[in-house]
Amino acid sequence: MALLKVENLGLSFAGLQVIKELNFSVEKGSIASLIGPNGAGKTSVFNCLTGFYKPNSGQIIFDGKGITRKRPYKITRRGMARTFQNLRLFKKMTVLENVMSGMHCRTSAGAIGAILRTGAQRREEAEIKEFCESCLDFVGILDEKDRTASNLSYGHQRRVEWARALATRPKLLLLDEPAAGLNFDEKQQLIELIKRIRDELNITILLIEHDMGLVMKVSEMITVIDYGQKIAQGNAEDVQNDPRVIEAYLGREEDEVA
Amino acid sequence: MIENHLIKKENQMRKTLMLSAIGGAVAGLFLCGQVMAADLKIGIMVPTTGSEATSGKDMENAIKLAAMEINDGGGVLGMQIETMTGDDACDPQQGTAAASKLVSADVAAVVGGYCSGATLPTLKIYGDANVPFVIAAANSTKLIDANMGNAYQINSTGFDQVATAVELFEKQGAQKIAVIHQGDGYSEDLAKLTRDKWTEMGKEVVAYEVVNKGEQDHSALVTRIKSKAPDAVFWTAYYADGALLIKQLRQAGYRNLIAVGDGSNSPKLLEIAGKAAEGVYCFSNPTVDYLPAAKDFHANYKKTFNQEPDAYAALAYDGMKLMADAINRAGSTDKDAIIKALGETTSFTGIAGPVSFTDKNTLARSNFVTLIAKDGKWMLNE
Amino acid sequence: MSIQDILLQQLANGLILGSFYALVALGYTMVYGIIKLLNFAHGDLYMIGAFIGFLALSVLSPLIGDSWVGILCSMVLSMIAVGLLGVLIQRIAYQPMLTAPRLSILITALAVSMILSNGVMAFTDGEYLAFSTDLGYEGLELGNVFITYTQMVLVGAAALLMTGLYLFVHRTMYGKAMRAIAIDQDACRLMGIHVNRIIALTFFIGTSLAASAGIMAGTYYGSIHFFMGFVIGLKAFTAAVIGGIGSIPGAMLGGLLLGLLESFGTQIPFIGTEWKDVFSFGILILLLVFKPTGILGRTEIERM
Amino acid sequence: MSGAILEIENLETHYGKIHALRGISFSVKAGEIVTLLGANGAGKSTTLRTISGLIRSTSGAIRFKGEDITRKPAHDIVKMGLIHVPEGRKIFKGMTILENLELGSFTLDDEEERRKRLEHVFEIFPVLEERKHRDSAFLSGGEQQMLAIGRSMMTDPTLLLLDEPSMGLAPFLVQEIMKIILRLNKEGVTILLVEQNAKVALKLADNGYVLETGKIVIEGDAQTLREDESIVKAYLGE
Amino acid sequence: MDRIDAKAPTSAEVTHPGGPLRWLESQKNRLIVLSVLALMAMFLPLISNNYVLEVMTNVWFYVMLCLGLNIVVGYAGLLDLGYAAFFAVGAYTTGILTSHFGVNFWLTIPAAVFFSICAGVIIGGPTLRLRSDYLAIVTLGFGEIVRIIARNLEITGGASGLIGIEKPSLFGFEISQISHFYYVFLVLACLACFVSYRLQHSRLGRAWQYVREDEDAAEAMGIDRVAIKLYAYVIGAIFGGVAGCFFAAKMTAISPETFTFQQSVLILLGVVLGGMGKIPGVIIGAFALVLFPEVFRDLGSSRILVFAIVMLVIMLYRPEGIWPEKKS
Repeated sequence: MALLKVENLGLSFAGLQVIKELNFSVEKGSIASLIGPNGAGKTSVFNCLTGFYKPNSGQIIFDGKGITRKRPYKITRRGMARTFQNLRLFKKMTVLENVMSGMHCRTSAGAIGAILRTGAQRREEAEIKEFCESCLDFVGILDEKDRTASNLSYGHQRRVEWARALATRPKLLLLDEPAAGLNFDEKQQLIELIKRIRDELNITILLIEHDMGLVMKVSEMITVIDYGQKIAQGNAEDVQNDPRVIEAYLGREEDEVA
Repeated sequence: MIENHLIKKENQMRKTLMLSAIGGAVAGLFLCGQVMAADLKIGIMVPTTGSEATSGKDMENAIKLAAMEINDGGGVLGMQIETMTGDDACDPQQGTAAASKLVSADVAAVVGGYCSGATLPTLKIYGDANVPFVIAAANSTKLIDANMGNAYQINSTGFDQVATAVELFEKQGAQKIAVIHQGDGYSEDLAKLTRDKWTEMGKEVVAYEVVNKGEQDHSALVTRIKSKAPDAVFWTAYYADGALLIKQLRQAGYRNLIAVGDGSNSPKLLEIAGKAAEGVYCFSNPTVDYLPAAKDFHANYKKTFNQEPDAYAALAYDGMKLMADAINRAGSTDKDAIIKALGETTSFTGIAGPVSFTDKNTLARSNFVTLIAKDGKWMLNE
Repeated sequence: MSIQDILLQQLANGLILGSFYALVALGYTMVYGIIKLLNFAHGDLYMIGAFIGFLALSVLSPLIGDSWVGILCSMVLSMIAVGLLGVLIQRIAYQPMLTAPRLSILITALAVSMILSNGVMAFTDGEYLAFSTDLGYEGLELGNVFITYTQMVLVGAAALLMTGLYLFVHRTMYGKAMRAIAIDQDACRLMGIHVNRIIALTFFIGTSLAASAGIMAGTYYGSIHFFMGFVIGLKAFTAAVIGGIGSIPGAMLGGLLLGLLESFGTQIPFIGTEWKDVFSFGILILLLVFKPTGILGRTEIERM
Repeated sequence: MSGAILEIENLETHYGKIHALRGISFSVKAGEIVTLLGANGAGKSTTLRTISGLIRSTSGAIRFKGEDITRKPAHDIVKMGLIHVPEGRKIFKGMTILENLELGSFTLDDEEERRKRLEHVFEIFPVLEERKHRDSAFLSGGEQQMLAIGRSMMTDPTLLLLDEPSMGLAPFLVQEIMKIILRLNKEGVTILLVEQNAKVALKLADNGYVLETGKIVIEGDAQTLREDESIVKAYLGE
Repeated sequence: MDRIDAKAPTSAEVTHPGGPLRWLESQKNRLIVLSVLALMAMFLPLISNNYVLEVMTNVWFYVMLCLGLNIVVGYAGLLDLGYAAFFAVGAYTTGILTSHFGVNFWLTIPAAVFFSICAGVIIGGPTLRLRSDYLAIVTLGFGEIVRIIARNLEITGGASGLIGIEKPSLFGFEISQISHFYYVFLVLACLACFVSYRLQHSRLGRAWQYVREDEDAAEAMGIDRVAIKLYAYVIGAIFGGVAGCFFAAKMTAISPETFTFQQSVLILLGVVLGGMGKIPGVIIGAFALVLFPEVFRDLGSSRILVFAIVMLVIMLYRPEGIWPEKKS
């Protein structure tokens, strides 16, 4: 069953067509990837999915319901969480507070509860804390929970973003270039983590990546786009041998530069 | 870790320093409130800062001059007067602070009151403390209702001014008039009273307008007024904006009567408006320029402060003199006695004329006069 | 006066008032466009311009008289002096704040505004000063619409200055660099543009335009005061936002529009002088709600 | 290192808390095309931005034409003939094409010279001349790239730093751009090219360096790199 | 965010001995200092004259206003240049209801809260999507609109405003002396601190901070930024409204002149000077706001000038405000 279905998606900015008639779907419980060279429109696709851009045409169906052009927070509440390509942490806040932001949409205490510090409110706070700590534990940085986010290493900051996304209790997790800026060891850990999220937490994953090696290792279904259009789809092997993909990544072999 | 620790300690120190600074400031306040004991302390409440500072300082000078003269003449009941100024900045909040400051300093009486808005909330404070208060300039009719019995207004009230104004308009044969105020308590009060009185007389107020303080361009308003063709235009607010309005009215070709209220009684109006001001009428409380009795005061003031006295100098001066007179008559600095003596005033004649009070503690006889601008000077309109 | 005449006269009034607003709004918009700062002190620089013009005129008038020549000379002097003051303020107060939180720099601008107005207040004892010039009331009567020669000269001067600015910004290298900095500072550095120098130039021009408006207002209305910059600063700010802050033609348009709104607002039944400010602020708010970038403002595409 | 027009020694740069460059050394000889390769976030753009003075390095030295420019402000470096065409083109959208090009010659006072250079740019990019009075925002990606390169040529560069000129361009346009780069090189401009499109870049270049997390991991002449299996692997996986 | 709140020192600080201020670092000793300060505040009316009380009452009043604006500016990061409008709404609600309709003072408070919420929603609803600079002008315009409405309407007493507002009484005891009001405003200020503190350290408080730091990331985490901003606006409005009620009762006379743009700026200064978002900082800001001009009254008309220069210097050297940042 497809958890996410994108049909005929189109997006243009100031006359520039960024995404053209894009179709793809993500099966429930799978790890899927969206790849393509720089500037191919991958992040724009993510921004359409999560509501930050309003697509000009097409439909996005998530968990059986249309979410096209819905506000981002509503989409998150429906169960789609994302990370950002350039880290978007709340830099001056602690790691735990960062992760707690994810729980916001799953909790309800308001101003009155906060002022009176009612029993329900205190219980909820405790629950939030406990769950967020478990998220931090899951990504392996529980020890850092009281540090200010901006003081963490780059790799750990990425993990905070992950934990934060997990705290929204998503059905589908969108990862925007999770391997960017990571070294070899960190990439290996990343692959592991992605698999654990799917296997242990039952969360479907769609990632955008540049690093083909990583993508090939984790994904079950790969969609390749270039110039906002789908150019190939399939498993790692299919995609790797697709001449159009090779061309997009390495440049055309046969062309001679004068 | 050590670095963190040091930073924290530094923070700690800063915070402690800051707390001490606040403590110091509060302590400073205490010192401010305590003033050295004097023989007879009289409070002056006027705006010495803010937009009305010029007039306020002028009044302060006049009161101080009166006090100096009294002291030179042997003082009051053998005591020397020491003045203490509370700045109301023409702002209600600052006014209450100023009044509390004076009351806390245990003044025997207060003279002053320029802006009606700022004076209004202080009446309660002086009333609670039972401090005799001679209001020299502020004259909004609202002051009458808020008066707790201890305050006396020696400036004629809005009612008196309106009577003077209406009399002039009638005499000049006006049927349709335009009234313009500036959106503050004083000028709106005057404008409303004029409007009500004029319509009561069965005549027409064709325009009742407001000018926002600080705006310079009144051309739109001028066009509107001109289109209503009034026989007279009455500006009830202050001179600075009034001058601009007069200039622009004349520039746009309005040729009928223009009159301004006592807030506009200033040579500055003539200076700014230039020849446009020729023939403009002004209703005025007594000012030194044409008061025969004020000659000495005028000379003294100029000598002492090296400047010309402004519109309210004479009344402020009278206010101080009246207060001294009342204390002399009361024979003591007992507040009730002074208040009683003030109320019984009949024989006091200041440079602005004789003073006695109605049962509402306002001046019994209007001292409003009509001035006219001639050759760049205010003259008595005969 | 017939309704038609009244409306025509109000149109003229609105355009005259609007050209003052536009002149001051230009400085707001230029500074905002280039460093994204709402320079609250701009209205006060208008006021300082009037005061320096006053000083210059009182010094110059014995030499060259206080008619048009004298006014023109003191206007130029005042524009240069205030322009330099603007650059000084930018260097001392704004330059170090460019990396600070946005709110802090706004507060800094408020502080500068208070320093300027209260400084002049302390200096002049809060007095209104009267310009000695009297430019007369002669004018042209076009039907029932009356416009004085002075008004015509002032509007002409404002138009001239605005045209000059437009040509400067579009025809000279420095003007082009100014616009380019507003778009992308890094790219400008890579073109060999000394960004800080151009920013200083922008401040110079923006504030000297305000100063020119200040001295024109001083001679036209006849009096100056330490507080005179507040209301016009507020209005010019509004005008700049209506036109689309950051856009130079927008500021001109916004200024004229606000002038017209106010003068017609005065005339419209149930609005009148009492409600005209509510009317223009109300329109401002509505405009922003439905077109948040102002009339000529550009929408920016944000990148994730 | 005689003949080197640009020398980088042990360059380290921090981007906030991120240690973006961890000691990079390389050099570019006059007349060469040198390419920097690497994945996203490897530090290629940071290297260029540090060289052109947009960001300050933490340590290390940059020498251009033998002069130390490590602490020189960007606008002074431009005057020496070192021009950086940034990633994403950074053309001045909202201004016309002509204005964009004119700004490229901001440092020039000579009107005559400016006209000559303009003619030269229009000769290489006729498409720009056709539309010179149009708003540059409405150009297509390829045309924007041409404008960016054209703008840099208005400065009469000795050394051109090009950051991903092929990004987001259709293949035929990539070829077009590469031809232009070669042509500039033949006209005597030394080129330091950052590319993601490794094949294309290595075809053009004389020498190449591969960056990974702020360090140079592979270096060599383009021929060798082209045949290096590990490069292909790095880009396409196993 | 500042955890080192005067009210609740965290345990983190307790563990660092040494230094000349060593004893201040223990929670117990800091509590002692605080208690002494609290006692001083409580017994001030017994040892001081009316002037000091008047000024200190004003301090507590501004503490409440500044804390209210701090929720909007400091917590949610929205620039509001028309905060005096909310303060006006409260003051006029009390003024009109007590003087025209004879409503008991205490009953006007819920009414004021209601109208403040309405005002907050009316202005915040459509405008909170705007960029922050535009929000500044919109709030400024709103502030002016409220002032002009108050000036023009008959029911608000026009330009002269309302006089003779009834003094409140509590269980038959009339609150009329300045010392009474001192305690009323002290309690209000403490309440404002308490509510601010509780809000700051709650789910809502965190949400404000998320939105302030990065709107997009917050939205991606499922936070409805418009609703969250509106929440801040409305709560800030309630603070202002309630402060306005008591202001009206204390002054017994209110007029539009109190609710000008300058008043809004003054309150904003209090928030920023001390350090926005930090409760102790805001309190210090309010102190500075009221005490500085009083203490330097002798400077006469140039004291505002000096105040402004001090403000500029503080901004240049400590753009985050006087109160130190938390370091971690």
